[in-house]
Amino acid sequence: MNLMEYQGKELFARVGIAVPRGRHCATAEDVARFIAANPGEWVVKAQVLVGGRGKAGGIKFASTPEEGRARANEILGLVIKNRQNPQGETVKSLLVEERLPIAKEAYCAITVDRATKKPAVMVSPFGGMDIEEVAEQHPESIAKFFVDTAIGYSPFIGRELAFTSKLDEGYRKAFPGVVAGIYDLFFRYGAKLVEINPLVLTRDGRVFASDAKVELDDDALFRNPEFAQWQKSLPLDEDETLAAAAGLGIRNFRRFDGLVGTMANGAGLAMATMDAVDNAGGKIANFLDIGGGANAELVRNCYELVVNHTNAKSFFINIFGGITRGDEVARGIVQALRETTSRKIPMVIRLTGNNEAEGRRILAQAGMTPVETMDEGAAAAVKLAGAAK
Amino acid sequence: MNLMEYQGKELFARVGIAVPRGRHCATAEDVARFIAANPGEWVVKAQVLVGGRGKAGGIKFASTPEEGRARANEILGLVIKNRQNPQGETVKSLLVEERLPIAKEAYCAITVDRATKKPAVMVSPFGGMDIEEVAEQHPESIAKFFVDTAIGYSPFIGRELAFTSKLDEGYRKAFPGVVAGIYDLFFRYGAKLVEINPLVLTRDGRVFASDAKVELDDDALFRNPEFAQWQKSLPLDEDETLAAAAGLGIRNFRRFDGLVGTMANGAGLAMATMDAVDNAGGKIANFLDIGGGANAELVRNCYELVVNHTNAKSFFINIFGGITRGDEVARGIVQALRETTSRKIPMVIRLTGNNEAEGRRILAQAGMTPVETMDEGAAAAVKLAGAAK
Amino acid sequence: MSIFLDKNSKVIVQGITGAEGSYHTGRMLDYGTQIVGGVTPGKGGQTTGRGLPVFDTVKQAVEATGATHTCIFVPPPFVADALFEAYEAGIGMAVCITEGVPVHDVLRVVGATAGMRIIGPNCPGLISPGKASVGIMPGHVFQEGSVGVMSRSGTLTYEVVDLLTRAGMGQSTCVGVGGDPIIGTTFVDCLREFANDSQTKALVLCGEIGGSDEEEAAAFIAAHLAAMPIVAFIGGRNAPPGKSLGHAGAIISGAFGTPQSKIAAFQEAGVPVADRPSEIPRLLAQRLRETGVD
Amino acid sequence: MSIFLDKNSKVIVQGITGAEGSYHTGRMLDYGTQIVGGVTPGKGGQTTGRGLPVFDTVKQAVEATGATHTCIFVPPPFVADALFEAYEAGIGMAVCITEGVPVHDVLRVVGATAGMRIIGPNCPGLISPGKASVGIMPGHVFQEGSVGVMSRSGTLTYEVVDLLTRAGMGQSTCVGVGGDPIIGTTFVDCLREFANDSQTKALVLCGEIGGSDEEEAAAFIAAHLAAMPIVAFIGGRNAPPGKSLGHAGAIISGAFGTPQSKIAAFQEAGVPVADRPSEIPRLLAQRLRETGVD
Repeated sequence: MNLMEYQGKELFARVGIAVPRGRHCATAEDVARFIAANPGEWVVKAQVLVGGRGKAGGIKFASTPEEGRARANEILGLVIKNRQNPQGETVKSLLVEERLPIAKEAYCAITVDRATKKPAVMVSPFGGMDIEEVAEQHPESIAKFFVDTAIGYSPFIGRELAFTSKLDEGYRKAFPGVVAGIYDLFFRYGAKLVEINPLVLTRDGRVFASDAKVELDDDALFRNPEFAQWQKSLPLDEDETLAAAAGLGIRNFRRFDGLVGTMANGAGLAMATMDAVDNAGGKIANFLDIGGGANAELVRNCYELVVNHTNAKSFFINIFGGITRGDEVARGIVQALRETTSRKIPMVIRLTGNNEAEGRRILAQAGMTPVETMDEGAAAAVKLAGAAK
Repeated sequence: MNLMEYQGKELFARVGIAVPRGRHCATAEDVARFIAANPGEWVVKAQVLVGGRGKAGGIKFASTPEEGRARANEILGLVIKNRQNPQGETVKSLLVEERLPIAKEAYCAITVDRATKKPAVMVSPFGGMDIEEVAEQHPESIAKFFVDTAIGYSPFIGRELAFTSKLDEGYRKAFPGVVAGIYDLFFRYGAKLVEINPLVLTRDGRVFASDAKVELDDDALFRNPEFAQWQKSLPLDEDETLAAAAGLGIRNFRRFDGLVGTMANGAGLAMATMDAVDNAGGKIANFLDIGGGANAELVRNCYELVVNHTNAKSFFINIFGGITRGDEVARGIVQALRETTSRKIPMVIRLTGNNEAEGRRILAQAGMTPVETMDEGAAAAVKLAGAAK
Repeated sequence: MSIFLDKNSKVIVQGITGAEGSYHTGRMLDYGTQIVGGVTPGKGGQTTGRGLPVFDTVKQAVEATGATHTCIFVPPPFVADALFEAYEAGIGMAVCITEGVPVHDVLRVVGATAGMRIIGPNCPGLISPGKASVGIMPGHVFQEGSVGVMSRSGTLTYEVVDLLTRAGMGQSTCVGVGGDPIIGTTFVDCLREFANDSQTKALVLCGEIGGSDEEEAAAFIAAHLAAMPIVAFIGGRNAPPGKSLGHAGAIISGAFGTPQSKIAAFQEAGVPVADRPSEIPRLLAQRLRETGVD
Repeated sequence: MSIFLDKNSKVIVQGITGAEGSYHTGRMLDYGTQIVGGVTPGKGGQTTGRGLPVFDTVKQAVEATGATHTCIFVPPPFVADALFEAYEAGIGMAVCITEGVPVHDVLRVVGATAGMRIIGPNCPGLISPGKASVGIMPGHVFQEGSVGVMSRSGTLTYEVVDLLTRAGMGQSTCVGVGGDPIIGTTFVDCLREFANDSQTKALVLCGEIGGSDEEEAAAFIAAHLAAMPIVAFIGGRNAPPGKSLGHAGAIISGAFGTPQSKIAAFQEAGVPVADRPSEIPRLLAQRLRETGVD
């Protein structure tokens, strides 16, 4: 789960990372009222998950309640898009925040590193810009530390990162506390990424997290029931909403513009199934990973999801039983076809692995014959969709 | 720092260990008022650090405000003694606590184990009695687990201890949480010992810490400034009070009934110095470890402490310079003799090790000649005290 | 031989009385695996439907059975505890099937259990065909032989193995390393073991987009396994790009993770990359002929 | 040889610019120790009065000097951090002089720094006479020779060594293990090293009341060092009993800790126990004659 800036900053405050004074506002009136009560220089920031809001006009300054109202009205309702999210995201709320007298901007983040199997902390004195650009242009400026979890965070880590990355001296006193904070947040709230970009050093020597990017581990949300409320308030795109409604993980379903519907168990097999349709000269209508241990009801939901919400003209179901049992899937398919009131499209079923025999018996009883291989199934589905490239 | 039961239980509550409902009361009137407002069956318990209060009449039952007042008046002002504290401790406050319907009593503790260099958790189904007796009579009943601090507490530890010690099944659900709590307390507040004896299982299946023994690490108190207040409220015996006033650790000074005053740097040397006086046929007036890195002012305070507050007729000062520099000690001795208005007693000084030459020069200038060896010094001091056995 | 698992491995199942645990215990037994018991706290002393003893703690199970391996089916919140318990009881190999384990739990466990090998979590397990299976792999598609297989995906592994078996290429050991961000045993860890295994003459590696495991495996192969016939496959070349807020992950791993980067790394290491699973047997046969192993 | 420390040991000082650190660095240099630099964060690039380079981090110090040992003089709240930093920088031996370190910090450090030897905390350090000294021991009382010395007390060590030196019995290495409840290196850890040291022909062990280090050392000697001439001393036989609330400590260590228990354990292991420090040289000479080492 990705958090909005204002949510990330709430967590920052809890772990002792200084954030600018501010208020989360849902309306332009809230913004005006807040500025009226707190005279000063303010920044009005669009609260969206999509990146690049600054260039898209989602960040503006205001010194008076009137300016605040005007800027808020300009930003609220904006649709902010980027390459990763071409549909875009509508701005529904704002963060009004103290405008900082910036002296320096740095970068600081923690994430997981698969290779070392450790949390990795990264620091660069080049903040306020895209870290991928920094990595290209100033690779030597990025200091990394892979934390031994048996030790945990210890202040020398912050010192070493500050010295190695040649962070401005003004940061040095506060910096170990900032790294302590993101490490604490990372474990306490189960984050997969915590990124502060920029970490601002003000002209009067204070250090603030001026932005907050936090990705929480969905698998760890059960430990913090308070996040359920946040989760509900976060924008899901259409595919994610459909996936959730069907009982799938929000990343288990995505639509494309082809005509061959697909469903497989396991992300690897689902991706290979897409590749197989592509290899057979077809175009997929969707990616759908039904996951492990799927039961008949979920299979039926997935059938309806593909049939009712994609352009699919044929449906290739590719199941290799492991923890997902072949008989359960077969039962789900038969039940789906029997119970559904949705349109019916031609199906190609490939079913093998654990409980394959029982699964095939159930399909045979219902008058369906599965194919033998994935390539064969993909070719048949492409043909049935009448959708050769 | 040893905590009173009510203080230990406050920490228990913070780490999620269930404790009986209750109130800490300073007067019999408080007790009566509390019981009047909370009708029921209550236990009135003396709050002292010394063990064995039950046998000494420090724990009584009360069902009415009048009984509460009467029992409180009986207990307040009692002097409770044991072998370790023959002076005894006067009861100054009480804990009034819900009387539990006890089904079973168990024992549970955590401490540090020098041999494995790990925290050690101990559990026995024999609770409410002296654990040393249990160790003698039912050694097989005591289960121990040495915790890998790189892992920390994990619930299997509680399960394993419960199964190994054959704890009553009624404890099993709550027990891993109790061990989690004492482990958390141990690290969070820097305890050297946390002991729950008894851990009560009530007839209706609840589990409570019915007593609390907590020893905090004095070296870790700086991390929890709130404890400074508690520390002030704890009873110090006379020796501890004198030591603290002189600027020594409260365990660095203790009086005995002999006539040879002693002072040395380092606990090991101070103990060896006592042994040397004993070997020379004398009896020591005190134990005094001046610690490492002692400065001239502390030396003077220690001189006055021994001269004014013990029966010493001679004074053996035994310094082997390491982190304590010989010249500093010599300066302190000379200054003490010059400035003090206290009585003067014959001194034997042994000064060697780091900065020995400079130290001897300072003593020589002041007309003092140090002895060469510890045995020699002890013999001279015993002779000067005129106190051969 | 085979790696990680053989006929002599004594296996316990943590969570043996749960639905998944009990079902797959039966399948493992059917495959011939030496399952010696299971653990479910509070059910110690019971016997499973298949006649296996149930213990309250892993320690008791190890003391009673001499277990060397554990297979973990407990729900996600209890996985870290189960792994720590196995570690403290002296288990040498833990296969963790459970999906949905918090990544921080895995970080903590991996960082504090040096000496115990962990496969997974979120993996199908481990099989040394003809000897033993620990996990949930469908045994009947496997056949004993000399090809080592490692894969990040469960079902894709079965797909690939099925093709190998149909092509007459049996397997020494197949390892499903797992799909989570942090796993106990990576491709490189597997390669180190396969390199020293006398039974393994060739390797198939099924990677995926994302992360840098494949690039690191390619570098290891170039340095230490240049003579071994190896074929790779990269799943997800048509997968949608993930939505992510920050880019720290890509920077940490040196901007790896694209299919292009992975394919290039393998080709540089002399490892042919199959376009689709069904090409793997043919490419491997070709490499075996080229290197004279076959 | 000698144990833990010799002429080739390259030593840095953490906290080198503090009062204690700078004073004792001078004394260590005077003794001939190869001090190669020091660490004080924020003072990197400076040079000490004795011409040593100061670094901001231990990592920089190790990279620049090849340091193998560190001597820690930082104040108690910063000791755990200093030890972790030394460990991560690849230091193999850390001598921690600081007194008053929270026992939990030591537990955490010892539990997570396998492979780095820690002496102390709250110890006088380590000296291999004629070669090098790390810590605060008064060098002039030591003399090179073949007696290994280990002690829980600082000043008592000097006392005992002074007596040995006066009796013509030089020392191979003297280790002040430290007086805290948890220490990095116990008597048994020292005995393991002394057992394999060619220079060490005899041992003196200065124990104290409390804990069970002496009992464990006696058991180790009985099992592995029966042929070595060894003399023990137990300090504090006339010490007052400690006030303690609970008794868990005594139970954990099996109710050890009394002087009687320690003396009995040594006598059972064939180790004579001196009544007073001044007896040690005579008893050791006797054991050397008896065992034919001398």
